[in-house]
Amino acid sequence: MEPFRYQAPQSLTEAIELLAGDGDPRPRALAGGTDLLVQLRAGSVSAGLLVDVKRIPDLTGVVLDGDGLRLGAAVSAAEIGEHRQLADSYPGLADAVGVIGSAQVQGRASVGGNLCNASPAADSVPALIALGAQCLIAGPSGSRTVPVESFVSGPGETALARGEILVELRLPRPPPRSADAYLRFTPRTEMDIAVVGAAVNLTLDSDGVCRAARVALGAVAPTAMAAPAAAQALVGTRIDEEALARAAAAASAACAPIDDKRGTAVFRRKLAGVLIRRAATTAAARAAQRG
Amino acid sequence: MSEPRYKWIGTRPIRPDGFDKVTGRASFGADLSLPGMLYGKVLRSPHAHARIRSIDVEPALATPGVKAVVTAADLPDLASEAVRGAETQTDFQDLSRNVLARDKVLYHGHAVAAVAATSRTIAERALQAIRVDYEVLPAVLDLDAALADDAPILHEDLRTKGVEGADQPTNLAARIEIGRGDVEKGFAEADVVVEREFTTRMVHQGYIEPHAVVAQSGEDGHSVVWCCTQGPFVVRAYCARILGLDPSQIRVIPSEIGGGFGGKGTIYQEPLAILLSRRTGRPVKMVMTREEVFRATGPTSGTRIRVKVGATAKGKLTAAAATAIYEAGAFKGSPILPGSMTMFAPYVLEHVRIEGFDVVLNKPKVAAYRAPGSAMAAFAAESALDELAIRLGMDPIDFRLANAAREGTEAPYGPRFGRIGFVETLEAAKRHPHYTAALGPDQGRGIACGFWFNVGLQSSAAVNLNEDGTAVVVSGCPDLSGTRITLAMMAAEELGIPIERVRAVVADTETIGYNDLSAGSRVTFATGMAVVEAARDVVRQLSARAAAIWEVDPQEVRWEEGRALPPEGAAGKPEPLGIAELARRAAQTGGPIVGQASLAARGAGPGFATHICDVSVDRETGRVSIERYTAFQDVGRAIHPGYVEGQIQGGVAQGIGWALGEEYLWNSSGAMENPGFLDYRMPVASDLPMIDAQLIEVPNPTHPYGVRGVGETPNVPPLAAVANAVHAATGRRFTDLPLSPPRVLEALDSEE
Amino acid sequence: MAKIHVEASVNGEPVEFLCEPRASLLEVLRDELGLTGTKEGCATGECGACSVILDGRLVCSCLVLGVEMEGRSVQTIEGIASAERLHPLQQKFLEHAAVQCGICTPGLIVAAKALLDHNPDPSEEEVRFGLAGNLCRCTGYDKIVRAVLDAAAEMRGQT
Amino acid sequence: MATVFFTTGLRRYTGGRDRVVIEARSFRELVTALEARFPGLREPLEGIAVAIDGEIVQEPLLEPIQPGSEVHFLPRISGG
Repeated sequence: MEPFRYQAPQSLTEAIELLAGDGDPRPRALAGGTDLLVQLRAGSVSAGLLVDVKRIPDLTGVVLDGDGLRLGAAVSAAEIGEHRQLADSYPGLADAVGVIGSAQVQGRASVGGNLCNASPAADSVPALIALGAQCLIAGPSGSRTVPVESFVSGPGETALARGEILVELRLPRPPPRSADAYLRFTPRTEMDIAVVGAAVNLTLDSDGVCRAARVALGAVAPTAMAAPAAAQALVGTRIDEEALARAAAAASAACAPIDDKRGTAVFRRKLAGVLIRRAATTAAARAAQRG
Repeated sequence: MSEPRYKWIGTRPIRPDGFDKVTGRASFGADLSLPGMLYGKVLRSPHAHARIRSIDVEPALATPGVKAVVTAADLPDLASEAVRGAETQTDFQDLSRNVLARDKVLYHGHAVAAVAATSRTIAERALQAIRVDYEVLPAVLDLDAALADDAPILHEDLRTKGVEGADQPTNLAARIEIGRGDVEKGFAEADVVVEREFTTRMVHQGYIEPHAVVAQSGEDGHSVVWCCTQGPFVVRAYCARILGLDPSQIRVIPSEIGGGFGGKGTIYQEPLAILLSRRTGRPVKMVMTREEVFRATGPTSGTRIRVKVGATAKGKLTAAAATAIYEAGAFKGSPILPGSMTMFAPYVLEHVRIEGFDVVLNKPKVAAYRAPGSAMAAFAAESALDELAIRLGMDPIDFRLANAAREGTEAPYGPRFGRIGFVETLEAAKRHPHYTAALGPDQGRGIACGFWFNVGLQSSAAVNLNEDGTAVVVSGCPDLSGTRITLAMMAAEELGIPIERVRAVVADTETIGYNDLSAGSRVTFATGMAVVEAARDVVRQLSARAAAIWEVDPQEVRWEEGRALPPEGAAGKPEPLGIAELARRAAQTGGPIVGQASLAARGAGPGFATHICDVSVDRETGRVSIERYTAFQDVGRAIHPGYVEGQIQGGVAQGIGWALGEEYLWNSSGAMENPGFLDYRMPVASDLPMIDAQLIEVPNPTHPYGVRGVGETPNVPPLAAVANAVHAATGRRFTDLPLSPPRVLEALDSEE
Repeated sequence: MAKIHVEASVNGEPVEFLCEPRASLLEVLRDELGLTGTKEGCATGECGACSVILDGRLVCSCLVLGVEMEGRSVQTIEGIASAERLHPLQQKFLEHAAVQCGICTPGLIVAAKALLDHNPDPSEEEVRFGLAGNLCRCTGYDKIVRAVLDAAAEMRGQT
Repeated sequence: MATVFFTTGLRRYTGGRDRVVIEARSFRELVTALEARFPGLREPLEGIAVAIDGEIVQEPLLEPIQPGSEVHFLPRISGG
């Protein structure tokens, strides 16, 4: 691993200065580091300066209130997993964050890091898309928010400009009788990178008919992707067998999977349908309990 | 026979050496640091097959902090010479060229040069400064490519051994054939014949500790090596040959070893550390990265095995034949021979013929993995026998019982079996509740059997009596799995003293007589024999000391419960003399009491096993989950049942990983794509149920406590047990491992 | 590359060390502080042999930088036993023969301690998922899971 | 007189015979006797292991052979 300098700013402005600083080669933000340090050691990524963001209050808070959830970008998956209220309101997000790596990885990995690493197979991104999350970005020219589906622009690429930093994720308050779910497929029961990821977020009316739905898929395209056709297949139905079959077919059709060391394209396309069906069933069951 | 009553044998005492392991004090290969120590790193080939035109090390030597750089030019150019008794057929010339490539690099990751520098980072930077001029050659990456007529040749001087008049350059290193009778005649007598082809992929032993060594050399030309190894005497002998030294110039002190399973029974960077330390006059430490362990240390062969088995309608096997092709990797020497010998060994066969091929290709040289070559052979044989039993309409255990090898049965490789317990494992499996337990939807049960010879080889041991009557057992076999406490228990039983008063230590190559490596499931068997003999030597000396005190004939003194008992009528009716008192008075009666024994152990009793595996298959995703696993193994007599069960549970877990998810994945240029624990998928704790190890004890008559080797048989049956269970759950016969979800789903989908 | 001075707490005792920013906490523990009980199996956070408890959180020390330790505290295997007695987990690992080669044992005991700190009464499945980040190649996990369940019962006062 | 069995590979040297009864009191004597009977057989027997009445001996040089013993040749196996 080639050498780099390290700074641990206490404030957002200090961090932005460091990241935007001219003349300093290739600054990178360090949150949990469970992806970044592995890539630096393997030489697949390079950095001249690591800016540790874990001591900046703006990135390490978890606020759950009437307006929804404000989740600091550097909050660890373990901390999220222990937040009872968050898991009740956003069970799908808790599912997704909870399967990122082992207990050891959970102790460090953050949702912000998962997003900024921008792996097509990232677990938290489909869940965030399904929940309609917004990303709060701060930079030299002030702050802005972007919807999460446009935060990741390609494998390893994000919408962050030089000097910008992902501060927090903002999730709307889930309307009554709505719930989300996230499922992924991995050959082993733990530790693997998702071969396919599927998130469903839906709202039922008092009669149990689905009034709104958002569906997202992971590891089946260069970035996690929304699957509106699959969502449409659920709206207006009682999430019955027929609706689930249509949603599954739409999800499979929406994929653009590849063959790689974790799975074949054919396998991924089929699994996308299977997982959407299962995630939708779980989301519907959870939403019904919220009646 | 009535079960002899033992005081310690069969109990589960805590191993005293365990305290250091649970507190982090135990010192493994990478834990040693010495003052003034340099760090060594190896430059590895980026090509799977290339000629080395030149290596320019000057730029590396010029790097500040670099103290030495070595290449094959710094090693003697050895002639070809077979290594006697190596774990898989090995040749010193090949061994040397695997330590450092000479003329050609033969796999991606092949060592080309080594540097020693004042820090790891300087050593790594120095590697990039070395200029190697490669002439890249086409890579040979599978068996078909290796055996094609126009195949690129790895070794111009290689000729096929075992083929009449073979005089052309080839990648076929050897052809072997074992068996007897006339298989065609046997198949003619069969009512049902099953013939199928099976393939398995290259897999790794997967020990969690990467190879590590520290070497220090003196002005007297003597080097001391600390390293994690299964065979300190092997490291000494191989390094001496590779470096052109006498074994006496090298002392090897084994550290704790973090797993080996046969993969740490040879050498890789140990000679380089010695050479670099001799060149610099300073200690040199070399620790492999996980990636290096995968790319450049012994996996076991990928295989293609065509099996044909026939039986009468009444379920009598009439013939068995197989053609087995094993990958040897970059240098000749796959475990095709032990694989072929064990394939049908559990069964009575008048007509059996196995033709085996050892094939070199541009992959790392294979090494032993538990029972070398046997798990793949059993996958093919036991799957075919499972299908045969089904087509005969017979219960798979009954079918095996009808053909099971017993005492006197001729093994396919020739000799008759002595007292063996295969039938007992089959009967125990049949009686066990697991065999008849209810199964849920999409679940299936499979059984498979397995065998390993177990070996004796050479061991030396000593039992030193301390002045307080406690004892120290000194042996020369690194403790992979609890063998120190096991040896101490046998010594305590012989001496008749509590286990707490016996400690066992592992010595090094200058503090104990010669010992072969810890492999072949031999430590408790062969070193155990030497320890028992050494303990009896102590008892003889103690009895003689008591006789001298009582002035009686030593023959008349009996030894029981740690005390010398005087003969009736001894003058003065003396009281028995306890070991503590005799030890205290040793100075007066002749001096320190040391028992010693060394032997070439014979009569290693083979270990047979029958495994039952339940799986569930998710038909929508192709995932196979292990629901229940029970393993029945003839262990002769379990000295410490806890560690015997541990060998079985560990071997089963490795077999399950091999069956379901582990495989070397290669890119088109011959580089491994998954050299890490993320995508080389070994089972994690949440992938497995409890593994029920049933110890079947059919004592081995040639060992004082009936011991049979137990460490290697456990990974032989699981591949077939899992595959047969998946067949039972899905109705599909899977002949290619691993049974990864994409592969299973594709098969299930093609069915509808 | 200039080294940075770091003040931290290891096993309850203050320590100081110098390290380059790129040095991992694992390298600092083993090479600077001589605590070689924490082991390296992969250096990529996939085997768990380097597990430590960082400010109450179970982490892989190979994926933490030494310089991140300023003002923080870490517990390693060397800090699990008290001066004269083994921790119940260490004792049960021995009693259940849950240790074979022992390279994974330090990481597993630290991970099990972190698990029981958060969940004193885990089911077998919770133990297995809690320890899924610690690879063991010798034991097949059976006796390790039994040892952790047994230690948990003893620590809850129900033996 | 001991009965000696030949593996498929060794039958090239024995004119296809798979066994022979021969007089020998030790393995060393046996090899000498076999070389006399089947010239050229000594070379492939170099470094070979043997099973005498089922008991495998890795380095048999001085190994005694009882009358009526069964002798099989097999490769030296160590293990992993």
